[in-house]
Amino acid sequence: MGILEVKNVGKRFGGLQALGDVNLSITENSVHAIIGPNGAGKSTLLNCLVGKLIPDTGSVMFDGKSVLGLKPFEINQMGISRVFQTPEIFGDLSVLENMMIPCFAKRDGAFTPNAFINMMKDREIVERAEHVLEEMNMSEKQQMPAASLSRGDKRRLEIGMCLSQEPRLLLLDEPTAGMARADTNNTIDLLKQIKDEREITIAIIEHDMHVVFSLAERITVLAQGTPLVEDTPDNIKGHPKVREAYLGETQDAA
Amino acid sequence: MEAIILQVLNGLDKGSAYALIALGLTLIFGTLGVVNFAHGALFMIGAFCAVTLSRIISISRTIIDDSQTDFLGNPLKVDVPYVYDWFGQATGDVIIDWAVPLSILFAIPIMVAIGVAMERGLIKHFYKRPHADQILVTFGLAIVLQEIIKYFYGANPIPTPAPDAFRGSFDFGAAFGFDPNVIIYPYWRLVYFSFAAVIIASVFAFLQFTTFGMVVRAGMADRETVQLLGINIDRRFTLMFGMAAAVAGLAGVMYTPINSPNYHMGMDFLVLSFVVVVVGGMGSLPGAVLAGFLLGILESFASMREVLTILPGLNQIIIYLVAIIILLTRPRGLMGRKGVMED
Amino acid sequence: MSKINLTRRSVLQTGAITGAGLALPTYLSAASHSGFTNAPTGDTVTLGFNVPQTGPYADEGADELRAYKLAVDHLNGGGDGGLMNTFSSKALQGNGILGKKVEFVTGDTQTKSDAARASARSMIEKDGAVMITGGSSSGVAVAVQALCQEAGIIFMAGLTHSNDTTGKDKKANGFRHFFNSYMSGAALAPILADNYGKDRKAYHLTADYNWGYTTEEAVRTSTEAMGWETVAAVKTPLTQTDFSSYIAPVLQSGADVLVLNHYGGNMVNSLTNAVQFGLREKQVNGKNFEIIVPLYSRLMAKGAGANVKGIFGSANWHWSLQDEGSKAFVKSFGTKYGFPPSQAAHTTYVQTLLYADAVERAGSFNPCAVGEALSDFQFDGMGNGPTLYRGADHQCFKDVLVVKGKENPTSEFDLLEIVEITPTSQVTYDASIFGGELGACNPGA
Amino acid sequence: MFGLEYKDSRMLILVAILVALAPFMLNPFPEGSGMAQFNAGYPDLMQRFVIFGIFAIGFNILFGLTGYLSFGHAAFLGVGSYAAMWMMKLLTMNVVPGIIFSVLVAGVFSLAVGWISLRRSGIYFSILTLAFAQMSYSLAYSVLTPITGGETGLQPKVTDPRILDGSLAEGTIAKANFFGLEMGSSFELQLGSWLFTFNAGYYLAAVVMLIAFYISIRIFRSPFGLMLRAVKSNQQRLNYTGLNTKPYTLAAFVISGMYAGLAGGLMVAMDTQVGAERMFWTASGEVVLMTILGGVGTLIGPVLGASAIKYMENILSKINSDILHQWFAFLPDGLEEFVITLIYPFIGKGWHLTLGLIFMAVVIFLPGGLVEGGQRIANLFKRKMPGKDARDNKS
Repeated sequence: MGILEVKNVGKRFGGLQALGDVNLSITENSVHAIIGPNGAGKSTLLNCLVGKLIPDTGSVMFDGKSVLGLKPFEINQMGISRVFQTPEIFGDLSVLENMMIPCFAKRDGAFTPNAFINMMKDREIVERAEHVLEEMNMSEKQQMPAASLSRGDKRRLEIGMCLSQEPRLLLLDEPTAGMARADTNNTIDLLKQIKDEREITIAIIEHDMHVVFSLAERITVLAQGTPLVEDTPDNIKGHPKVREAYLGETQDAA
Repeated sequence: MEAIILQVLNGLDKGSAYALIALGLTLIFGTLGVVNFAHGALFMIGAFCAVTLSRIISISRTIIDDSQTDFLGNPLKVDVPYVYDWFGQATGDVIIDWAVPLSILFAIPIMVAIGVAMERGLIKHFYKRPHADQILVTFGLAIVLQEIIKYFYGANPIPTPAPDAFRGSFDFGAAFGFDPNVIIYPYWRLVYFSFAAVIIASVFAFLQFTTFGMVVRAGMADRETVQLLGINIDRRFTLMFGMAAAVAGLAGVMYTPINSPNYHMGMDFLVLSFVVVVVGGMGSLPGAVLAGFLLGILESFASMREVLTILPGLNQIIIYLVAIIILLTRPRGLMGRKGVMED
Repeated sequence: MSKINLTRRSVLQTGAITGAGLALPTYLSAASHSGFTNAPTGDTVTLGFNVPQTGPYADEGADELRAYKLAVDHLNGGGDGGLMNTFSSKALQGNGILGKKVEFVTGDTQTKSDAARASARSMIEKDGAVMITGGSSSGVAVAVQALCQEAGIIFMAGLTHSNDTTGKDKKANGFRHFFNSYMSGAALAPILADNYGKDRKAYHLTADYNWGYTTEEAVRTSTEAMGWETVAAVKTPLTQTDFSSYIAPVLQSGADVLVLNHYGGNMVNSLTNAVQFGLREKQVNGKNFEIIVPLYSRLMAKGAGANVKGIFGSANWHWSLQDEGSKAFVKSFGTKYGFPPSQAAHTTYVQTLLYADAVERAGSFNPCAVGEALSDFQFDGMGNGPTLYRGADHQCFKDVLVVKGKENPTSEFDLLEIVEITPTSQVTYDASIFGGELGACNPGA
Repeated sequence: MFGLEYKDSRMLILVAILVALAPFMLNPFPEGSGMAQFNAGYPDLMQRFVIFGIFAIGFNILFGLTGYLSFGHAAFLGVGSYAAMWMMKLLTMNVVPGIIFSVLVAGVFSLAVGWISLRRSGIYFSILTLAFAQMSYSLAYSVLTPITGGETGLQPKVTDPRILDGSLAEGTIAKANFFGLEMGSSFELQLGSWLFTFNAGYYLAAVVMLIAFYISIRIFRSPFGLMLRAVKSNQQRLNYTGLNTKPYTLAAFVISGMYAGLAGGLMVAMDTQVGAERMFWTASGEVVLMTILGGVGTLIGPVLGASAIKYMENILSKINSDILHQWFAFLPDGLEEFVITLIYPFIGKGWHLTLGLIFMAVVIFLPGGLVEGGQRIANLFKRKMPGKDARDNKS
């Protein structure tokens, strides 16, 4: 049984059936990619996993517990971290402060009215944040306002923020979308490194086949709101149904 | 029954004033994405266009009438308007009498000019600034504008009557088979209502059926794409600002016979019109109009004696109460789009 | 022109020990030896004129300020002396007050009690004013009066019409020359009965705050005593601008008189709206429909324009009065400013003179001495006939004017005509009916 | 000091010194000189500086940190004032119970308003708070007259019960005090032509303000403050980082509401009167102006902004044409008239115009308010002394 079990999930928006009947199981400590053409329902599925949307039917179990109806912050506290398509960071805050926030959230929970502690004197948190920044090779940038980072660094920061929480499941929503090739490769390397060094499950939604095939251990292909096929990358590459439904339409995707 | 018909009538009339102001605010917000707290001031300036024109028409030469005395016992100075000299007293009187409707012609170019000047001179620099900054700078501008008007026209309300032809009221009751004197309504308010309806309809028609309007609507939806098409959307938006100013100004001109204008009438309407816009849904033109009429009618019902005996003080808070309820049940107002002004 | 505006402190300085610290714990910076707040020690005395200079009553405030300046001018021996010539008390010499030249400071009340108190406190604490006067609303008058009581300063109220000022909120250090709601009702009722008959049905629209309540109460009580019936009374919010939804149901109610217990902008708008609805052309119960505005102000009537024609109301004073006092005041004011004074100007001018006169007669600026001199003081020649400053509540009792909007005004100032001068006896009431406690006078320090 | 970092302690001490010496610094001009008009060192205005400083500091905790623009904070000020006044009427003229009660009542009220209003964000939140405040104002002015005194407000009366105080001596009136020390009592010091007033009430309010300022520094530097800044910066990210934004924003709202209540209670303690206009929407707008004028999200900005606006309101509005004539008497007559004609619209009754113009200028040219202005000037000097750079700049 996988760490994340999605059973019979369906979601309608008015007349549009965004998700039909999705079944998905993600094995612990694997990298699982979800691919599919535009409008296949990838983002809707992701939003159902993190609490942004509530599916009309079916169930989503994380580590044996249902996440349905929980708020995003509650799901995060269970151990699911999400990386957005465009990096979502705290632009007004310094890089170090950005990193401290998830550390606080991990240690102190969803709400702690600790208004009388000087945050910089909380050595545990500061050290933890500095440590993660070091891992991300961003130590020398920790006093910069996050908004002034390059796109690639923002992505690194965001991934670092998620990792600092030591999540059991890391969800990545097209992590290299809109990136230059060099940045994309850097990100792939970073993710590979994460995969190798940590015990972590990664689910990745991606358009870029290069990314998918460099990282994924299993791939689910989504089309018109239903999973078409699920298999290893090698099998997917040659799968006729996939070519028809997906690769056929986006010839330059790979 | 009669009481209810009467309050619906009242509400429609009140609502037409709200709707006109809210329409202008929404035009500016929808096209330019700017929250204009000086919009009430534009309404007020419109009203003062009417005051100014009636003063210009009444510019007089002074003659001394020895047969009468003034309060100090000196010979009375009598003002004779120049229009009497030019057109004779009868025609002159008619012109003075019709000053308010004439002001419409006078106000349109002035308001458009003020609007364009405001956009080019000030608002333009605030497109990329946070909404809070826009609110604050236009609020500052509103204070400045109203103080300037106060400096020249004083703080007291200035009577600006409607033409004599519109004095008195129309007896709906008698016309539709109720008892006479029960459902009466002043002619000028009927004029105001029709005027508002025409303005609202023309703004909608303009946006719907002209190329200019279509481009502007497209720009409201997606500014960058329209700009990529090589259309100079900025100039059109400037004109839209002028148009919104003119709508506010005309609402002000026609309002003068209903309430004598004073320098702070804009501020009196400002909070209310923002409530209307937000209840309607930020950026939605039909929403603004709908909310204007809705709040006008609800306000009228809340002022009924029968209602007030049960809920004293309801008339004090009805607008705000409705705003709270609507915003809590419909998060983006009646017809608002998602993601507008929520940051 | 250069007027030197010395303050009390500059006066202190002249006789002060240079360099060394003269330190005295005091309340609101009083000069300790005199025994009362802000005792003038040099050859000048400072008065505080606290009027609305911004906000809807700014024009009224400006007129009050004109009157104050005129009064100061007259007290210091300038101009034609104005009402000092007709005033029954001859204590004032035109050489300032007690030989001290009168100086003044001005402030802006904004018609808000907080701002009015801030401004009054700055006059007391910073400028050393020994008397504060002014105001254009009862909220402000009551608030500033309470402050002056606390600080040990005399407060000479300006335009305030609520019963509360000298009723439930009266204070020993506060004095009001202006009339009140009760007097308006008492003066109006008989005239209304004479003109409109005793069988009338009245519909009240009342501003929803203290002044509105007391005015409605006063007019209701006195008209009902004449045989009128009150059909309904509806409260309207202060912030209302369009009164149509309140006016439209009036005809349905079977009422044949509409009483607008509104003041200022409310009055202008509600009256304009009522006339627009053509109420005055209607016939109800076989009678002409009538509108009444209990408290008239000429400045505000101007805002309503032709709509005031033929509408009854009451006033404290009007420039067309023909007694010697009124004529003298209109002449002084009109000569200096070019137009006739408003009733707000009149009451503030008279208050200033009354204060100065009381100081002269008491021989001291001490508020308690001044208060005593004003209490139960009877005078004449100030434009309202023989007048009594009643000691029990510090309210002036004098003739009240019933006025009517003029049908054919000859100028923009000639809007009202006097219908009746109601004699004092008819508007006098027992000092205890409104409750409240005058307390003892407070000299501060 | 007090668990603050060096830089913050330095600022707190600086503010404490400024506040303690305010009676000297605000009266720079000798009595009787033409410039004495600009002196602000009298008790009422000094009290207003610190009280509105507290109000703005609290508002800044909400608006400056979380970015939620409340247009109804004056309601909490008003509610606090009414609460303190009723304590004074019923319990004792000692200001301590009144001030404590005002904070509590404002806290409860802001909890209720915040609970509902924070369901929405952006302008919808602003309009909700505005609606609550306007309802409070309207009701306080009209139907709640028995509780609020309506138009004429509330003042202590001789006849009030005041169960903890003994009965008043004949002919005296109840005065607000701090365990016997009357708020109105002052100590005057005359040095040459200068006169300085040290007022008990001012110093009480100033001490409270320093505590409020200290608390605000602590909040700014705490993890809680960090979360509030994160709310302003990116609420979505915060949600997906496992933090529940609602209690954070609500806590900030209630804290700033309590600050407003504290300011309201102190206003009553200093000047025993309360009226409903205190809650009108323009009063809420005023605190927004103060915060922006001083510098949103900075520690000291709101205090500066509050002082600047209160200074204009109280000093500018009192300059009348006579005083202008006095100032410019040295000019030849024609020129004197001309100069006065130029200046007159901006002072006295025209002070609103000046306020509006200054306000526009600040928003247009100095979005960071007076603090940014100060920093720019400081930077000008620093540029001339290279070596001292970004280290001090960053705060």
